Amino acid sequence: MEPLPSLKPLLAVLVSLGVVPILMSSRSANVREAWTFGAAGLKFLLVLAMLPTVLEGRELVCTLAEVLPGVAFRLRVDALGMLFALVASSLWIITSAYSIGYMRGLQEHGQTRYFCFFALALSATIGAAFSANLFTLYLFYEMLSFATYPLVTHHQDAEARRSGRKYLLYIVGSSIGLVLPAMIFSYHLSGTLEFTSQGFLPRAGSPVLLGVLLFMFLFGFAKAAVMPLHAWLPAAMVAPTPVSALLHAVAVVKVGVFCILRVLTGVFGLDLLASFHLGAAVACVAAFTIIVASLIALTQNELKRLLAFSTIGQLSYIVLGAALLSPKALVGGMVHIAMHAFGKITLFFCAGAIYVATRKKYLSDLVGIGKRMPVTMAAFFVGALSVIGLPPTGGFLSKWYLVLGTLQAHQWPMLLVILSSSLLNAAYFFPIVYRAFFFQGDQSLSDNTTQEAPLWCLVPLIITAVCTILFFFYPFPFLRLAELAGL
Amino acid sequence: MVIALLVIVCVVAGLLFFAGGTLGLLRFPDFYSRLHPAGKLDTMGALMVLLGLGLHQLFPLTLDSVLTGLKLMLILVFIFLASPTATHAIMDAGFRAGLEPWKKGDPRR
Amino acid sequence: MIWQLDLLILTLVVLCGIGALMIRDLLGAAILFGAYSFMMCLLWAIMGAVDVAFTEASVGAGVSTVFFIAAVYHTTRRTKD
Amino acid sequence: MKALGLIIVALVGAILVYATIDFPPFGDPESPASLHVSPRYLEKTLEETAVPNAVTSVLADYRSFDTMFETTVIFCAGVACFLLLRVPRRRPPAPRQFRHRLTGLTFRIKDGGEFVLPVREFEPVDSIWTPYDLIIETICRYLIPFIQIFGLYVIAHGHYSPGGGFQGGVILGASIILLSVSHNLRTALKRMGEKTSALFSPLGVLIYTGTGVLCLVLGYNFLDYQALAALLPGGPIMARSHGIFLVEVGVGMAVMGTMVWIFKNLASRGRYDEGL
Amino acid sequence: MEEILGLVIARYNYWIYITLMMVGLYGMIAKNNLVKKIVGMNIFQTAIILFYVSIGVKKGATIPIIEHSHDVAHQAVRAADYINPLPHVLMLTAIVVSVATLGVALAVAVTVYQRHQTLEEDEILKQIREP
Amino acid sequence: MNVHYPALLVIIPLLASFFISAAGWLRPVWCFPLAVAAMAGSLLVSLGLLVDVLLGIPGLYWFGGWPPPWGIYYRVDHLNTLVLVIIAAVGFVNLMAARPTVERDFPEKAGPFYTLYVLFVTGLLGMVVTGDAFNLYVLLEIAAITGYALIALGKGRAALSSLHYIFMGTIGACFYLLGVGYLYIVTGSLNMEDISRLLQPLHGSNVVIVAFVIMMVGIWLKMGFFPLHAWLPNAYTYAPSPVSSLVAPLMTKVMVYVMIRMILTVFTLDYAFLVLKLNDAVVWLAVIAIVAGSLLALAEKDVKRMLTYIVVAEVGYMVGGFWLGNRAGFTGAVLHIVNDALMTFCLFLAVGNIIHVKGNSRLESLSGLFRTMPWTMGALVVGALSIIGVPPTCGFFSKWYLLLGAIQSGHYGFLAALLGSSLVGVVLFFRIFEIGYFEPLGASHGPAHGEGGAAVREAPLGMLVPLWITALSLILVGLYTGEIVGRVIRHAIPEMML
Amino acid sequence: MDHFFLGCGLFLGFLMMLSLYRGIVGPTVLDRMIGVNAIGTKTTVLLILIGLLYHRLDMFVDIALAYALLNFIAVLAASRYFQKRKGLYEELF
Amino acid sequence: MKKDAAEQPQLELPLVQEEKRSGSAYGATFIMMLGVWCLLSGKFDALHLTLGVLSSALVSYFSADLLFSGPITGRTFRTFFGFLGYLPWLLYQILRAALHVMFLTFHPRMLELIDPQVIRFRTRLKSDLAQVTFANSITLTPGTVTIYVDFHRDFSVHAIDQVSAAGLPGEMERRIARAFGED
Repeated sequence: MEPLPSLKPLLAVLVSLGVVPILMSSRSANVREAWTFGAAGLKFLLVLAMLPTVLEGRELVCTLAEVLPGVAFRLRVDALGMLFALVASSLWIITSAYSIGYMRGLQEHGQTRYFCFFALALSATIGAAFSANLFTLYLFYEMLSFATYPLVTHHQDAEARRSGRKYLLYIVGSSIGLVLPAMIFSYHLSGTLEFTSQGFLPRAGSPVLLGVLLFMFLFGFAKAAVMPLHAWLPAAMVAPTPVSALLHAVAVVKVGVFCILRVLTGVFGLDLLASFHLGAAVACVAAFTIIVASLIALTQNELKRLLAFSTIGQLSYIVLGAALLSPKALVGGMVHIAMHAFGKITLFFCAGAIYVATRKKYLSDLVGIGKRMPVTMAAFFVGALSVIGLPPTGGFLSKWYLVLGTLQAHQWPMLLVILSSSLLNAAYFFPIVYRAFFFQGDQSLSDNTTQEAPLWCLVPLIITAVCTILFFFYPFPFLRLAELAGL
Repeated sequence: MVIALLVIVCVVAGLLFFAGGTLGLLRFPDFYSRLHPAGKLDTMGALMVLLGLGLHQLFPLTLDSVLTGLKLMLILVFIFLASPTATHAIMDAGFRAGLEPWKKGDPRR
Repeated sequence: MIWQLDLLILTLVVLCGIGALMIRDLLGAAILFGAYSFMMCLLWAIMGAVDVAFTEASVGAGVSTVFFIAAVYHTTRRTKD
Repeated sequence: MKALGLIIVALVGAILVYATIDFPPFGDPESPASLHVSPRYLEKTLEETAVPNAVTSVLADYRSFDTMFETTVIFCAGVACFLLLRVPRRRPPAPRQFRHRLTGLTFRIKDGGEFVLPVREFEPVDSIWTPYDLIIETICRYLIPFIQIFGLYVIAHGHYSPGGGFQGGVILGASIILLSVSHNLRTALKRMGEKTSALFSPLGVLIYTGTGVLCLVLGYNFLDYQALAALLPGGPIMARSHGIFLVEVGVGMAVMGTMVWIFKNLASRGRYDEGL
Repeated sequence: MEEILGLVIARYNYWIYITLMMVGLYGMIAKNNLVKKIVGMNIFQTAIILFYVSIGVKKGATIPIIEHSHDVAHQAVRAADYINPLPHVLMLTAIVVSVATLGVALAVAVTVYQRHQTLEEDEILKQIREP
Repeated sequence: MNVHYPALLVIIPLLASFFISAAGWLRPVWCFPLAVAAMAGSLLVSLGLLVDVLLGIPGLYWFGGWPPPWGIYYRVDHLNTLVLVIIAAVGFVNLMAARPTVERDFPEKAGPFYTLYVLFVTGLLGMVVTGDAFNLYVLLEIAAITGYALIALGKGRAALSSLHYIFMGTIGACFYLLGVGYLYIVTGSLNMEDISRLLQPLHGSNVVIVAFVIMMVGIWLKMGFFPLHAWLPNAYTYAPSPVSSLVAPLMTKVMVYVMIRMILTVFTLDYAFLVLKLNDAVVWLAVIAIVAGSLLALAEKDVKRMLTYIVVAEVGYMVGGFWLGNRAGFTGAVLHIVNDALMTFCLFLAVGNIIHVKGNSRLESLSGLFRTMPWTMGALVVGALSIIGVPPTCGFFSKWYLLLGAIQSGHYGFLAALLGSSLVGVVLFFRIFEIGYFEPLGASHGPAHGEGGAAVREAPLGMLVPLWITALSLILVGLYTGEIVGRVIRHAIPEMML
Repeated sequence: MDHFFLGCGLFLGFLMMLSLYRGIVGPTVLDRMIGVNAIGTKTTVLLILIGLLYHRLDMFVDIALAYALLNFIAVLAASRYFQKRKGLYEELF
Repeated sequence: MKKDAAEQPQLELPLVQEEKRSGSAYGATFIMMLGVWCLLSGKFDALHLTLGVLSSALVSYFSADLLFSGPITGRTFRTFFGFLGYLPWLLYQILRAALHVMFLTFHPRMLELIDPQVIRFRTRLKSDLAQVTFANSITLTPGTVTIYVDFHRDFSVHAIDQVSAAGLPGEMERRIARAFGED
């Protein structure tokens, strides 16, 4: 169907960029946060406004400038992008609320800067979601990398400095060193970078070349944390928790996998991948990442690090979903973006709430905390369920499609991988919950009074937990979008 | 023909003076005494040569050639003004710089 | 062009140039540089470039050597090479 | 450094020698350089510009644009020396000294002091005062006017004989330099102050450029002296000749001013009190 | 052998210009004293002027000032009778440039001396390294 | 449009410089307004020329009314019109930014300073627009001599560096002149197009080969191409900041332009690429230049000095890009002339602001600058991102074309060098940002530090506004790359490059 | 006559070479000055000889004149150097 | 502390040599310059003569006081002609001097012949011009070079040998005194 020219995508991208100057100039914290909320709400509404059109199967296009011959700075809203944008923009509202609670609760410094870069990062995320071509995608990808650096190093201490270095080294190094040449090579081969449903790379390329290109993309988008380029993610957990939550459960890492999905579907196309058996190779890498990340997660003691490794594993599900090259698996992978986002953000919110309320971040300290923070831990449980992939949470749904996909693709080993990984997930999540509710911890947690985190922290995590469950029963928009995208 | 002869005589004499000046410049023992030939003989040589050349180019006798001859004489005048002054300046400089004059019996410098 | 004179003066020019660079005294170098520009002037005249010769004469004799000496006057004569 | 120098020199020399083998022989009248562009200059200079000196006509007419920038280069150098060396007069002036001409005694007047003795008996001197040299001073006094008239002559006769604005300007400048060298810098400054010389050089270049702009205003191309026929008598060809003259005057002024300016700055290290 | 000799002799001016240029270049690179380097620079520049002027030379021609301009104003002028004026014009410019460069270079050298009290490059560098 | 535009382009600043010089003695207050007027004038004229070129009107101008090859002529075409605009624009904006520093550091020499400033820009403009090989030399010397003086105005080691620059610059200019002489001796002409026509049958001659080599070496010396770069870092580092932000972005770029102009117009591509077959060697030289420039930059402890080494590396980009010999590489090189001028200009301006406030630009004195000088550092970030090559800043697009060129010609060494130097750029700049961002340990945490802790001590507004204009132009130029390439540079690509 | 002048010119050139010996070798700077000054005078004469050889003396005589006028500026400046550097003065306060 | 003392730079101080400029000096300079111009120019058309007049005026404006330090009087002319009368004798002396030095130069045992010495004497010549003429004449004539003339009219002369030294101040001074009317 004919794409629909529209300015809405651009507005959706720019709305958070536009508030940055206002944020910077406002002196009062309340005004600043009001603006943040306003922008977040507006953005969400803009995305929602585009949803019906996309659900009809039409696309919205906004071309800004033709920067290179055959390469325009162009935004296009299709189903996959819509799915991702929906997740990201809705979570921004919630995270903003949570950030207020977290930042005020901890009396963090540099809050203005924090909100500015947060807004910037969101712009980049939505932009990446709506990118119509590889160039635009790369632009927003890089923008996101640099916008999140101040967030990751927000504490401005030696550890933050170290992690910041690692973060940049991995992210920027891989994107400049691998993606950029790969992109230019693709351009060289085909003269365009526009995503198409069957991929734009010429059919007749040599398999070796295509393979190299594919792996350059796969590892180049290091935000997806495919092993061995995953080390930045645990390191980046030094950031304030809302940052970890949104960026490392939603924006940054999801942009990574989103990019990989885009590359697999829009640049190479599933047929091309299938014809050279490249999908299987990617799937192997993903499977390796899934298993190893889960195993490492088992050994972690710090809650956020555990979540980080869990994220690494979960992200590879999505990659795997695409790499299996079957429609069902693809749908599963795409839906998993949304489902994992809600589930994982709940978990991070919980970790943050615990830290705000008790300043504890090690698992060993959390024994018995369920008595003190029952709501939080309940939400944690829901999140954990979703990540493991058990009903009645959204995570089940996506995993279900993945499993179906493996069956459809006759990839028995991958089925095994998914199942065993689910077991491992359960193995590291359940003990936490179990010990939190049914064990007695040290003195500070044992005085049976309920003492939750501030309301600004609590409400968001409840919302996300509820959403997680809700999506099990009502997954329509995501599922529909994923199916549209998978066609 | 007479004029040509005269010219040749003048010029050769001038060159001789020049040669003497140069030789003196090389032979004399010290800076002060070297100035004597350099200052005097070169001036004299220039005088003779220029006279000779002026005489030579005066023919054919036209306004231009006369003027050119006069210009040559002007050069001569300037040389006569400038050359002793320069000699004096150099010698003065030597004295101010504290250079000891060569005395009889000293080694050459 | 008068090739005999030309050759002779060319030799002198090279000698002057090398001399100006070799002398271990900046004032001496400046003075020899003046001689160098005399030679150059002659050379231009021999090759028929009267305007260039005139320029070289006025510049070499009137200006550039004086500049050198002024600069040396305000700095130092000492040089190691 | 020496070895490196030798290597580089040998390398460059080898390259140049390699090229020289293919040169047309020295002095060959049939060489391309003598056949392509230059014959027109020689053959047409009288017809087109009424200037027998081909060098002048090429310099100031055919390639006058080059020459304009050449003059600008000189101007640049003047400004550059000034910029680098001139010491701004913010410090209090050095103690003034006076020397009794007959006895050779020198008085130093401290800051704020006033000199009350009759001035003619005394001469102002500097910290590096040198004895009065009668011979040099007198001879140079007589020489300088001649040098100046000669310089002006050279500027004016660039059309017919070698010379022109640049050479004349240098000679004029040299006359002032000679005054400074033979007397002292103060005398030269009194005759041609810092401001004068500093204004002379832009003024000279301005005359040059202004001539060009005048042509432009009159509806011709920049520096197309034909345009001056509207203002000067003698038709377009003589207008070229006059245009060349105007330009040469500009060059002369600029060069004279700049040479003096550079010398003053160099000779006194920008202090303008006393120098070489 | 004779050919080579002929080659050498026919271009003797060019060989000298190369020699001079090498002398100047060597002076600029290898000399330690800044004023010496400036001398080298000037020699280098004059070498190029020599080269250009040599281009202009024509055997059997006279200086590029047209003769008898007043008497026979429109007599045809034969270009072969006069030396090529174009290189002279260019070299006038080059001389001017070299004087300008000389002035600036000397001014800078004086400034260097004022700051470091020496003109020897190695000593200055030593001063800079060990303040 | 006005037929006199090509002439006015240089005449306006030239005339103005004389008036500035005079005003310095008579009415010092007028110096700055006059300089601004001059720069604005030539900026407007250059924009007019750009419009002319876009409309397809040839910008030809015969000086003195003499037709080439007898007279000198100026020529504005697709290749140089952009460079003209950039030079004029950088000159104009930098002049604005220079005022506070000039008035503070050498108020009594403002007149000569502005004179030389304007003359420098005049020289560069003339070099770009001229069609005569010798005229180019004269203008080169104008730009050089003013540059020497302006650089020597700096403190400390500046004088010595300037003297070295004088030596190297003179050698470079003389080599160029010698090359012109060699061409003249075989063709008898000085007009670029005329020479090119006459050179066609002479391609086998030793003289032409040597002329080419000597000319290239001379130009490379002037632009600081790697083994010949030794003068560049010191000269640019110790110059006063308004000077380095003028000279560093423009001089090297203009010399790259001159190289391209010489090869395209005088020697023709056939000669450079097919007869001499130097292209591989030169590209490898460029690779070395890029690698060496980047590595040397890594070793530096002073931001300004680091930037100068980046300039060295960037020169490698442009030279290499051109010598790749294909359309993409050529486009990249020409585009990079524009972009790199803007980028380095932005960075040098930012560093100039830092020096204006802090007194030096050593790494350790940068600490906490994001807090005290947020605007300056913000612009520095934009410039840095552009150097690194992050879209949508303009640096990305030229790098894109360069990389594309490298891929198309199969020159993977160049590709690797480009990518590597981008990565080194990341390291370099994030080192700076870290220092500016992470304050000295011990003072980092705690509520006392809350909102707006240390006082903001920014550079004067007169310096910030030009800086941000430049920073924004980086992004703007980036977004309009398509237009620039499509409407201007594409027409400059010679037919042979396919 | 031309041959004679040419011979004279060559002889003068030879003499210049000898003077240059003093200029290059001459133990003190002042010796060099003498040598160079001697060369200067000879140059003036040689210029006129060249003019005669070209049969265009009227053109060359200007150069020679300029030379005669300007030649001694350099010598004067150099000697000035010594006058100034060794300048003595008495002072009375 | 006087205000103008701080403001006025050293350069503005009056010079001792400052002379009153007189109209006749200007006129004389102008005529002299015009003469020289005509000699140099050799072109007598209107344009060049106009230029000549302008240039001469310029030079006389600029440096008339250099050439003539006072007004032109009959004495100026007398001095001029006296000087002309002195010239032939001087030329003769110069020739003698040249021959003498030539003799020394070419003498194989030159070192034995010469005996450099510095002699000092005070002259009775009063005017600057006369002293300068005397000094330059000394320089040009046999074996003697003026080293220094100081303010007290003390001459230091370097003589190359005894013979030369003996002749000073001698006849030359007398002739110059006569020429300049200072008897």
